[in-house]
Amino acid sequence: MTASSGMTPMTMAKALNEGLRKAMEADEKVVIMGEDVGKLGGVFRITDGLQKDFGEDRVIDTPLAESAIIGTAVGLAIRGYRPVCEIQFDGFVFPGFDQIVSQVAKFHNRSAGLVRMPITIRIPSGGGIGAVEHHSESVETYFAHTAGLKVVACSNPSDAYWMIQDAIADDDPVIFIEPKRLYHAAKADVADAPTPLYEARVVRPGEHVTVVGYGPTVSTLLESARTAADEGIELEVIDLRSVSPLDMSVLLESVQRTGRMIVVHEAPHSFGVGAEIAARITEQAFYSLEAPVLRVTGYDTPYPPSRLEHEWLPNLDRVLDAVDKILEY
Amino acid sequence: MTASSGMTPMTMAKALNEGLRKAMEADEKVVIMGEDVGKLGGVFRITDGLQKDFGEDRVIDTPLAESAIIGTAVGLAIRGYRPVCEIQFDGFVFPGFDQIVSQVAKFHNRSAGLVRMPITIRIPSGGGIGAVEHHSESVETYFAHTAGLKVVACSNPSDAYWMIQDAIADDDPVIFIEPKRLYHAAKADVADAPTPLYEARVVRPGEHVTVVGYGPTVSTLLESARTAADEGIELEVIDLRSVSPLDMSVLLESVQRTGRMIVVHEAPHSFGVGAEIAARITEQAFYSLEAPVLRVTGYDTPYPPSRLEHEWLPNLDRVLDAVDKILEY
Amino acid sequence: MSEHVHAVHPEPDMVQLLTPEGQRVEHPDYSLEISDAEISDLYRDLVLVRRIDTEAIALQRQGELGLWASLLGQEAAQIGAGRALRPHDMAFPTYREHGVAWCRGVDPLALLGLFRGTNLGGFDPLEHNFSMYTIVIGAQTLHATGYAMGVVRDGAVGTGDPARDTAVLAFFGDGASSQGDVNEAFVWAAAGNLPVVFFCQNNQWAISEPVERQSRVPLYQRANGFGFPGVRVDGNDVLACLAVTRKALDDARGAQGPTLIEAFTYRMNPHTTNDDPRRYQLGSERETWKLKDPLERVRAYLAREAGMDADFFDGIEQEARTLAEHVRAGCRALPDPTPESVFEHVHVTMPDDLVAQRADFVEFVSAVSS
Amino acid sequence: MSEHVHAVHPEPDMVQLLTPEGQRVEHPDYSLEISDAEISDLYRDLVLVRRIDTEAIALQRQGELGLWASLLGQEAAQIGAGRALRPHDMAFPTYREHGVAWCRGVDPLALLGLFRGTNLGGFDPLEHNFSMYTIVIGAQTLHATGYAMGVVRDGAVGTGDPARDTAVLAFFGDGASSQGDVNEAFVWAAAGNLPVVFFCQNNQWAISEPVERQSRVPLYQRANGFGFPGVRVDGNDVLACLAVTRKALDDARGAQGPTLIEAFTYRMNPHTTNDDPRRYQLGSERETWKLKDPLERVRAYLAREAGMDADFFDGIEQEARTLAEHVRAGCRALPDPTPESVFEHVHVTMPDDLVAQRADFVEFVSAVSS
Ligand SMILES: Cc1ncc(C[n+]2csc(CCOP(=O)(O)OP(=O)(O)O)c2C)c(N)n1
Ligand SMILES: Cc1ncc(C[n+]2csc(CCOP(=O)(O)OP(=O)(O)O)c2C)c(N)n1
Ligand SMILES: [Mg+2]
Ligand SMILES: [Mg+2]
Repeated sequence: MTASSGMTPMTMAKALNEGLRKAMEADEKVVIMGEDVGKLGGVFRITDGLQKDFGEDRVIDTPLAESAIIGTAVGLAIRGYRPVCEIQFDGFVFPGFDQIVSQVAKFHNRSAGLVRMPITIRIPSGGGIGAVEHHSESVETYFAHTAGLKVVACSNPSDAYWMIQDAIADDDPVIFIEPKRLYHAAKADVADAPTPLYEARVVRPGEHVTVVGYGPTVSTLLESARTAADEGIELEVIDLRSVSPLDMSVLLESVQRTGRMIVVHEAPHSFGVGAEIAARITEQAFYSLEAPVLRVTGYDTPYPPSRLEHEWLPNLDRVLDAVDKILEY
Repeated sequence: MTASSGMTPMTMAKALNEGLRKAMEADEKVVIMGEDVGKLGGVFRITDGLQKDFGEDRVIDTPLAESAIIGTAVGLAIRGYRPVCEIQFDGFVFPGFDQIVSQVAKFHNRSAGLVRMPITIRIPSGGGIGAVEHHSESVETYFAHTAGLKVVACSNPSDAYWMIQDAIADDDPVIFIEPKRLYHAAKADVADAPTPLYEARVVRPGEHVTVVGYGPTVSTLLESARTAADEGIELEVIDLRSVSPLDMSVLLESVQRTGRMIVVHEAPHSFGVGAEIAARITEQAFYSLEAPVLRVTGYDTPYPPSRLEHEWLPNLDRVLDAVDKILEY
Repeated sequence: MSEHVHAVHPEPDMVQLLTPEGQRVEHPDYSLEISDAEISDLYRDLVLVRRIDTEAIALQRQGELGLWASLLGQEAAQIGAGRALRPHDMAFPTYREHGVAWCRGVDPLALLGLFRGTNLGGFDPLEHNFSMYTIVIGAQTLHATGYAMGVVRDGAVGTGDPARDTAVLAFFGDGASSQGDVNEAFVWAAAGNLPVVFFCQNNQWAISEPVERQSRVPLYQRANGFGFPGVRVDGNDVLACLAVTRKALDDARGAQGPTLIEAFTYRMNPHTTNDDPRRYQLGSERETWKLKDPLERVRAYLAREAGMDADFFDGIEQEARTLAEHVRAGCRALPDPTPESVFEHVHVTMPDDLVAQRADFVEFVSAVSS
Repeated sequence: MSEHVHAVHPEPDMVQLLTPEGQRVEHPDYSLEISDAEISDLYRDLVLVRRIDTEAIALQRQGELGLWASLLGQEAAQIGAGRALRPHDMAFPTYREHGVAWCRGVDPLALLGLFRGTNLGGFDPLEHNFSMYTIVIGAQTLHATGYAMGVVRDGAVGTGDPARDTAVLAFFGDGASSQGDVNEAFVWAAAGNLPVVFFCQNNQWAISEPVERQSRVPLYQRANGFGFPGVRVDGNDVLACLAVTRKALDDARGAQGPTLIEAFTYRMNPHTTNDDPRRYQLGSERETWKLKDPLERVRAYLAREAGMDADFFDGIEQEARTLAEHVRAGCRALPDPTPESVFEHVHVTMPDDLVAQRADFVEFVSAVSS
């Protein structure tokens, strides 16, 4: 991470809040809309204070209907606004799925480029918070498979601060994945300049195995890398940052050195993000691979009762198991 | 295909109609519901005559609301019924997506197995019929990535006849993909016994390259195989039949012989079914591969205006290009 | 079941200003100051949009279009509503609003690309203040509602300045009234008192399903449940549709909030050129509605009451022939899409992997086409 | 904005049979024949479900539950509705219907697993004719509607045989009234004249959003738009809730179609144990509603009018203590889920790759836990 921005270290929740504030100051067409984003500041307080400072016209407590949150955002975009929609929890994006997939993703194309959809859809995502059903889903794959959408995920406060501003400034629709269990985790510095929104980043160099994650799993990978280092195994940790489009250059450069790659995500295993990366890496670096790309992911089950979530989720032990396995090739 | 069932050769549309009739005769709890499935027999006539013969109580013209078609099917299932929902066109499944993903897929698991969801969701799918927007989508990947759902696709009249009956008889929810452009294509014999619903099938043996498809692309692959054979290249054509679960045994047995595999589907390229197959094959047959698994798919764009669909879709030329490419490794 | 017979009949309280016989009638709540010259213009609109429709159907039969959704029988509803709009108002159509498109100054040719398969749109929604044709049933009602939220935020309601105050008009069908999106739009429009008018063309059918499958009460009453006014208008009476929509749009512009208009009409053609109504419709029903033809009553009025002569009607006929020629020739001349175009507007800024895919595709198309 | 004040007040036409002061009052349309013994039983229900709620909140504070959605203030609505059900009727809850679960004979412990994270359900919906708790807002109203379609197909409405005729009761909240699913359920129930009663507990809030954000008219009026009756009942009056729900369920069983009931009540606790209402709620509002407490009025009636003595109330207190102990001890004893269980009921028949994943997972869990 580059030198500090001079801002005091902050949590991801605060960084997102500050980033949203900056975006609203930068462009008066930015409006925030969602359930409980006003006085409450959202159930995670990401929009805390914004309605007070920008007014009810720009921070909108909507009726309880996700399809309408997205569908009206489309209409606002047609009118020239730049809506930022908050979906309260990952599992509740599905009532809005049709408007996202058939309207947000396609409207610009349908209009031959005459109408833009600068809509950001923020989705607090992933598990590990001991929640009830539908509150710990990882839904990024559905959107990554949908042409016309971009999907990004932040993994630390500095990226959160910069990426949310860049996503809002992007004239294309962006699905913005926020790892909710990191919202109030350790504070960190905010870099004084952003990494471009759609670039992956090597967050820890290593020569033996490339491990790739995004959002909530990056911290797990760094932890794994520290542990592995004790046994002399150097993991190169890559934070994907953008799930779609994929920044293949960084992934290829790394795997050509290490010859081994493990992709890690919380979403179910099959037909997930790991599969696409494995397929592309095999296609584009076939002769560099010492072993098949392995995946450490959620299982092909509904998200489990929270008492088992920490075992079910990718974690240190499961990542290190995969590292041992990939080194046996 | 095994010996004829004694039934006269029929189109896929007729085979599905006959299969639905058999299923309704076999179990009085089977009800068909959807838009225009009654007097009209559906816009593709798949349910032609069924309301006349089984009555309005069992073949239900529903109000125009997909979420309700699926949501009420869930309620009917709780009451002990076995609903068969027709989605009029692939692109219109999305308003029902929430009920499919959060209820149909999860209810059995949520109830610890006490409640079953024997729901079949029929989706006329894919392109090539010169239709307007939303009428040519390939949506299988969204459901394959969703734990709790099974996804199958028929590619010929005989499978259509048997698979629809097996899907309805299955106590688990099944997404049933019907390649709409083949509905009224050539008639074919109906085998006298089904291939198990979740098994893949080698429909043409070959030694050089394994080509894998399902639903609409299988006929394209057979055509490609015939053409390639003229140049002495023998393609082994596999009809996946079940997209989820994947029948890996058949795929692995084949690729271990050929060392080369191409996966073909109409759905967008990235994060698609081809990616999962490529990832698994590389994982499970790493040392057998002479080349990376290649993919011939739809592009990462919205479905194009129909004047370009035949170029955009996987077709003979694009498959043969990939064959040449994979043989260069 | 016994052959289908409509339970819902025109209510006594259905607004009508011109009878099927061409007699002007008064309505207590909806008087309409309109000159015979203006009525002549409306008649011209009706004739011309019907002719566009006729030509499009012919083009589909000749294989020049893949599909067409005919507006036959609904001309009055669309022209009445379309002519009630001011230039800076915004309209959100389904796939059948060819008459409204006409009122918004959209060249009929610009509508054909979607049905011919040469593009997905064909005109600039922002130039015409007429959104894209929307095929997913009901989706556009939420777009209209969101647009109306923007109008309010722009301070473009209730100022009393006609050049500034803006209304939004959302079209949908009787079948669409069952979709969640449409009812969510009602919720939002009511709760936010938004300047949006919901214009439902109840043409009695959603493909093969009669309106009774969707509702057991007249659709205009749906609005009561959400706390805003609903009105049923004779959808085959262009004057009544004009008057009722004007009033509703005025209320919207004046910050009086939303209105639901149910234009009671009939789909005189199959749902689309793919449809076969003989499977579900009684021919007799169509015959009854033929007597309520939206053009005939205006023609009768103009001939009898306004004394328009043969020259007038011939003039319009002549215009229609010219327009028909424009449509026929123009359709065949519509350019095929370029391979590049499929990739160009997926995103505003094209990601690298899409650039690569475009190169593949362009190369492939030129290879096979050469 | 200015501090929030509720615009919606109890209507004169809100059904009430027992005043906050504990006076029985008559209502022309809803008379209730009920003995003091039966009222005593209802009081017992009210006290016991409130006690369950109190214990669950305490358990959450102690870290034994991850979350709890309190029903405080809504006991009367839930007991009144729950006791109106017959054993073979079916109910579809949200995540807050602990009182209804009680009426359906579900052991309170069976509700705790979901909030403790040891399971996703915990009881047999088919044994109790009480569906799974549903967290996705509104989804269950469509399940109820579909179940009612099945009831009709089973010929279990309008036969006049009380052992056969079956009604369905769907619970939802004021916020849920904005969801497409709920309105689609209204469309289907009306069009199909289905035996389903929609029971909306308007507790004035959807987390931080007051009901005015969802609707500008009283919610019971929503039904008018769909063509079926809607009624508002004092949701803190267990007798009124019982009478109104009974009538609606009888109509449903008698093939009279759906009813929407709006139980006008108040959420006396935070939305869930995670919520902080001080950010959006006026304390004064809560104070006003305290005076309408659903238990106090029944206690007052029983003490003053029915002459129940201290022994009676002590007896119930004793029962409540025993139940509380059952809940406290039982919660801590709830078994953790086995690793196998996560995979077992994903499908009825487990695919091979899931068998393999289960093996991995089971091995991994035993490895780390050993
Ligand atoms: C979400 C969705 N489901 C299904 C369809 C298929 N479909 C196209 S038109 C139509 C009927 C629409 O009826 P109505 O709303 O009355 O409009 P009309 O066609 O009569 O003008 C249907 C079911 C669709 N376009 N979108
Ligand atoms: C589809 C969906 N969106 C959002 C949520 C998050 N959420 C849980 S409860 C709630 C408010 C519900 O309010 P109401 O319907 O009035 O019921 P109450 O909680 O007041 O009983 C919200 C927004 C959800 N569970 N489901
Ligand atoms: Mg219609
Ligand atoms: Mg509430």
